[in-house]
Amino acid sequence: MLGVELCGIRLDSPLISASGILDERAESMLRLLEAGASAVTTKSIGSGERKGNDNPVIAETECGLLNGMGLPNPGIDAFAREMEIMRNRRPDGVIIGSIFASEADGFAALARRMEDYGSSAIELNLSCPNARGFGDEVGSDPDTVLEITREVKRVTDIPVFVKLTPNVRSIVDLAKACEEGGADGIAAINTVRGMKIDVESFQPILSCRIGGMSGPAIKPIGIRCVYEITGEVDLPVIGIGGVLCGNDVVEYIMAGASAVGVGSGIHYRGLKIFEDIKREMLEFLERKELRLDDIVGIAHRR
Amino acid sequence: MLGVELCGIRLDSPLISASGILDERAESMLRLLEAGASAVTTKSIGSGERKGNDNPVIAETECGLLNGMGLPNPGIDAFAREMEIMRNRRPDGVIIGSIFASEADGFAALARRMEDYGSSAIELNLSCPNARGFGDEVGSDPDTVLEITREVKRVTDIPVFVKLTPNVRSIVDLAKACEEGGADGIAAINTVRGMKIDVESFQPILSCRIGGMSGPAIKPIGIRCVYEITGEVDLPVIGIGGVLCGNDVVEYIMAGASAVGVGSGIHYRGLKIFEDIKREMLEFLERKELRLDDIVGIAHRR
Amino acid sequence: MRAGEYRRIRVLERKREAEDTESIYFEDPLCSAASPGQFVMVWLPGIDEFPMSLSRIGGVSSITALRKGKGTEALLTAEDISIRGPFGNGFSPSAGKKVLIAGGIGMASLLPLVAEGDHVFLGARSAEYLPFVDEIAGRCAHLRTATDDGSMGFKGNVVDLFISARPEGHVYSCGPMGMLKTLHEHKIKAEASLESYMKCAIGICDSCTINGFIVCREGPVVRDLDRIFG
Amino acid sequence: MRAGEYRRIRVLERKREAEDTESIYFEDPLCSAASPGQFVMVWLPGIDEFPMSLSRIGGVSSITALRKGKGTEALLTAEDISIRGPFGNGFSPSAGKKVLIAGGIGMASLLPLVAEGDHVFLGARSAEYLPFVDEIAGRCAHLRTATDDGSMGFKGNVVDLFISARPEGHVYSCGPMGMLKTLHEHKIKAEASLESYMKCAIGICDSCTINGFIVCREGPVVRDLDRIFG
Ligand SMILES: Cc1cc2nc3c(=O)[nH]c(=O)nc-3n(C[C@H](O)[C@H](O)[C@H](O)COP(=O)(O)OP(=O)(O)OC[C@H]3O[C@@H](n4cnc5c(N)ncnc54)[C@H](O)[C@@H]3O)c2cc1C
Ligand SMILES: Cc1cc2nc3c(=O)[nH]c(=O)nc-3n(C[C@H](O)[C@H](O)[C@H](O)COP(=O)(O)OP(=O)(O)OC[C@H]3O[C@@H](n4cnc5c(N)ncnc54)[C@H](O)[C@@H]3O)c2cc1C
Ligand SMILES: Cc1cc2nc3c(=O)[nH]c(=O)nc-3n(C[C@H](O)[C@H](O)[C@H](O)COP(=O)(O)O)c2cc1C
Ligand SMILES: Cc1cc2nc3c(=O)[nH]c(=O)nc-3n(C[C@H](O)[C@H](O)[C@H](O)COP(=O)(O)O)c2cc1C
Ligand code: FES
Ligand code: FES
Repeated sequence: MLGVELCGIRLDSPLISASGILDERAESMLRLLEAGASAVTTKSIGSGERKGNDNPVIAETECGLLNGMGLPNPGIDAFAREMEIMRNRRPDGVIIGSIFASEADGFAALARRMEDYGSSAIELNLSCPNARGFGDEVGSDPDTVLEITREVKRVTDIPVFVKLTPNVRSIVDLAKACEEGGADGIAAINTVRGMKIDVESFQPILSCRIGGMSGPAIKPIGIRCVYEITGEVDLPVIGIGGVLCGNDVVEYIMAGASAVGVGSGIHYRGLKIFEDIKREMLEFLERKELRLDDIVGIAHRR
Repeated sequence: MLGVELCGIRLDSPLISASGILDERAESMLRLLEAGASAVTTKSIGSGERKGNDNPVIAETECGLLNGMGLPNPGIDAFAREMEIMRNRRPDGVIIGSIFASEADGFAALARRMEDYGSSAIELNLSCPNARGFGDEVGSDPDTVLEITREVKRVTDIPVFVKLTPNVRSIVDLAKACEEGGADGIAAINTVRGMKIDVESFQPILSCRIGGMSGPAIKPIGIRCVYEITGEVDLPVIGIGGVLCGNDVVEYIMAGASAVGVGSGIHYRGLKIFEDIKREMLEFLERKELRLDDIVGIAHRR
Repeated sequence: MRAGEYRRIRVLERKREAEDTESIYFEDPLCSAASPGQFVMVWLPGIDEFPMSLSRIGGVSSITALRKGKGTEALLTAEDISIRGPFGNGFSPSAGKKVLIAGGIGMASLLPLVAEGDHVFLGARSAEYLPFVDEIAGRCAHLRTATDDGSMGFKGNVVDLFISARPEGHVYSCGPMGMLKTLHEHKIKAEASLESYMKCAIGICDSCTINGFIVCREGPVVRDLDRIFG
Repeated sequence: MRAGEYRRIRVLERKREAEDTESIYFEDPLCSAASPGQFVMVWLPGIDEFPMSLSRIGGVSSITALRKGKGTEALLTAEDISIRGPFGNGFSPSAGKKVLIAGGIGMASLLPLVAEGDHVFLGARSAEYLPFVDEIAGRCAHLRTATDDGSMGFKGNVVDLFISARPEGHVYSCGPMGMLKTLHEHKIKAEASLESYMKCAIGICDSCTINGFIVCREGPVVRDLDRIFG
């Protein structure tokens, strides 16, 4: 009932776990699959080990989370272990390998490793807002996005998604660059640059001061981005940002998304969020007597 | 206790009512002053009357409001009546005349009219996200911002604030253009581009589809922008976005704001929000044994 | 469920109330708990959104629309509608007898108030435009009608009819601004539900305010017409 | 007040518990309602943020820190600290007698459990590093200590001491991973509070997970050591 196809990959629901949430270690990723995620996106992996930013790296805001993790990760070499465990324990599991680098060659090298490790697809993190020299510092310029996408596509055979930042004037320009570069799909959005100051101690909470906002607060921004992109670019989009319940998924799909990513929602509702959302979606579709296919991009029609 | 000075204007508190909220008619603006706003920013006024977008023009989201008003306003000629009533009934009232146009000459002409009408200051709306050919379509390019600011400064003697959009890669670049253009201050932020689809009817709620998000959801974005701007540019900033309580004001001031704008908060807490916030601020300052002056920009220090 | 969220409402039943005037019945928990005089914003996607008073409040509630333009036209054939609300402040409750003065479709917002012993003055241009006549007559004995053409009841306007009778009681009124102004000119103390162009309906856009009175939020019922015309 | 929000806490009192070990007393409504075994994240702006178990839970609560590095060092002189929490799942309540096995500062998380009739096994490198000795002794008769150098009680490690006695009761434990592993190897059924590097403390960043067990959210107490070492 909830199955979708994404660039030739069969998913038993549109619910993918978003990059950065419980996905640095195989055992955690296995739990995401067990909990009902149809695919797991790995933590963004770079060429070497990174500790990430100092604590605090998270701040709860009124309606979301701010994070300033700073891309902590074991590095692509060490990550081989995690991918091997995944392959052995869940040969059928769909893994989207997320990677970050500062230029095209770096991305290409990481993509090949991820492909070797058995990833089902690659996600290029061109959008993390809290790590110097990476993420949206690289991914805000359409020409750079095009170049990186093209280079990665040249060296890999599996589908390539490009994860875009909303912290730009026009996310559509970035999406067009992805299309031109030959991307198979787009993931939108990464977090929105924000800050929280603790009035009691007069200090920005995050050690890196400015971080990325996720959760309910950014859903209207994510919906807007997906709607804009799917109106202009003919690529499947993974809609991300503030997915907490079945209606949120439905809203993204109506905006034009082919699947969605669930991140902060795991904080708000726990790992059971995947099964909860599936039940809520089925209830919605049943009540409205609709199939999922019927509603993809329906908000574009009038 | 809460008095501040903003470009030579004495305000009895940092609480200014933001543009677009109960400020198209004199009688409403008078109520804002009575309710305790230290200054009123007028609705953004253009050269001629505009009906604005069709209904619906507002959508409540999980943590904020989306609006797609489309700059409805009576036009600068008709607005003379409102300003005259204001001048007669509250000669002491501080009015910031907000204006919008599509290019520098238009802004300059409107600014002069607003000055003639007795405005205490001018605010250039270079940031409304939901009106074709105006707002952030004009105000996203630093060169244009510089040109408009310079031209308005050339023809007016009262302080000029430039209201900036967060829907850009770098709000600091825009702020620098304001500084170079001779602006007296900056107002940040206007609403964040967003969308909401009603899953029951499959339609974007706003008739203009994409609108501007305000309220609690955007506070971390506003705080970040104020912090970024005040870190790089030496102009007073009116911090706007998601101010609902005393701590929100304190947070903006710690980020570097000299005053704040209150918009959607009036929906959430009613007109009493001004007196409520003042009480909350006094409680905070008393408990911490601080004066307002002590905390301006304190989050920049370490 | 919050008042600000749209609910998709299935039209359960329609009832013709007068020429070009129809009630639409529906179930909605928030409307079931509304006060007389409150209104909902009715959204017909792709067409328009506009305010409608709740004409009946209960397990099944209703709105009653008089055909004016595109929006009300579409409403009269819609199978599903979207609503948000109820919004605003309704009429204040009264222990004693009530006197209701309505101009045409203005009766919709007063209908939930009608009780035994009340006096109802109802005006319209002609007999076929008088809504709710049977229902009101069934609920209270004292219904008097006025029509511009005299086709039913008093020939002339409903305020004059009221003045000629002046029964005791707390006065509630709803109708065109002209009618309310006449009440005010005659120094009749009345609570009145106002009409005004509504956009946000949540008290921020300044579209509906009259003389500084925020109709969508502080009204639509004003306790004292001086606030508006004074 | 939500657990995720920082509160600025005034240090009401300090108490030396052992060498390099001090308790900090404070008032916080959320901590007053915490369960034994839960922890708070202590933020010292500009320095670091790290987890600390609640060592006393009541109108006045406390944390107890062993000096390790920059963070705990600063904690021992701070006048105000910021905390969020309490987080995680604590120890399960037990009606019967309890057996507590603690390695050094691990005793902090077990302290709120200590009641009459319980057995407490407490180990450290030497006598001066044994925390809470008087307090525990005052609350229950059966305190046995182990030190690496034999300066107080049994010479050797606390697990061996426990094995030599093996009193009846539900076993609770907290200490270094090595100690917990030894318990597991001896097939001792114990609830244990785990140490792990914490960043988010809200179960999303994967920093603290051990063998898929999300220590900050599902722990820090694990009901069965097989989940970790199995
Ligand atoms: C508090 C309140 C309660 C109302 N209750 C009822 C009711 O119970 N039954 C009923 O038939 N009518 C009611 N009205 C009036 C009703 O909203 C309009 O008749 C309706 O909007 C007409 O829409 P239309 O598209 O058919 O006509 P249009 O051709 O769009 O407009 C015709 C006229 O209707 C009015 N109108 C249109 N849109 C709005 C709007 N958004 N807000 C206010 N007025 C508008 C204007 O005066 C306009 O000139 C109420 C109005 C208010 C303010
Ligand atoms: C659930 C839990 C409860 C704890 N309760 C207590 C307690 O009650 N009393 C006590 O003294 N200690 C407790 N600790 C350990 C305590 O967090 C560390 O000793 C402290 O963080 C040391 O910080 P530092 O800056 O002084 O030392 P550093 O020099 O920064 O670090 C020394 C060692 O402390 C540990 N550590 C540092 N930061 C963290 C972190 N964010 N998360 C986990 N471990 C960290 C690491 O093992 C590190 O090698 C607890 C740990 C956990 C996971
Ligand atoms: C703690 C945390 C860590 C994240 N790490 C990454 C990351 O490594 N790579 C990435 O592409 N996105 C990362 N993100 C962004 C999420 O994948 C997602 O785009 C964003 O959180 C919005 O979705 P949400 O509202 O469902 O959380 C992270 C988000 C959070 C909250
Ligand atoms: C209904 C509405 C209308 C607005 N109209 C204007 C406007 O005309 N000009 C302008 O500069 N900003 C306008 N704004 C933006 C506000 O002034 C403010 O920048 C924004 O709402 C963020 O502040 P808040 O979170 O306090 O509402 C409007 C906002 C709302 C909600
Ligand atoms: S309709 Fe917007 S203030 Fe009343
Ligand atoms: S500390 Fe982040 S998951 Fe536990």
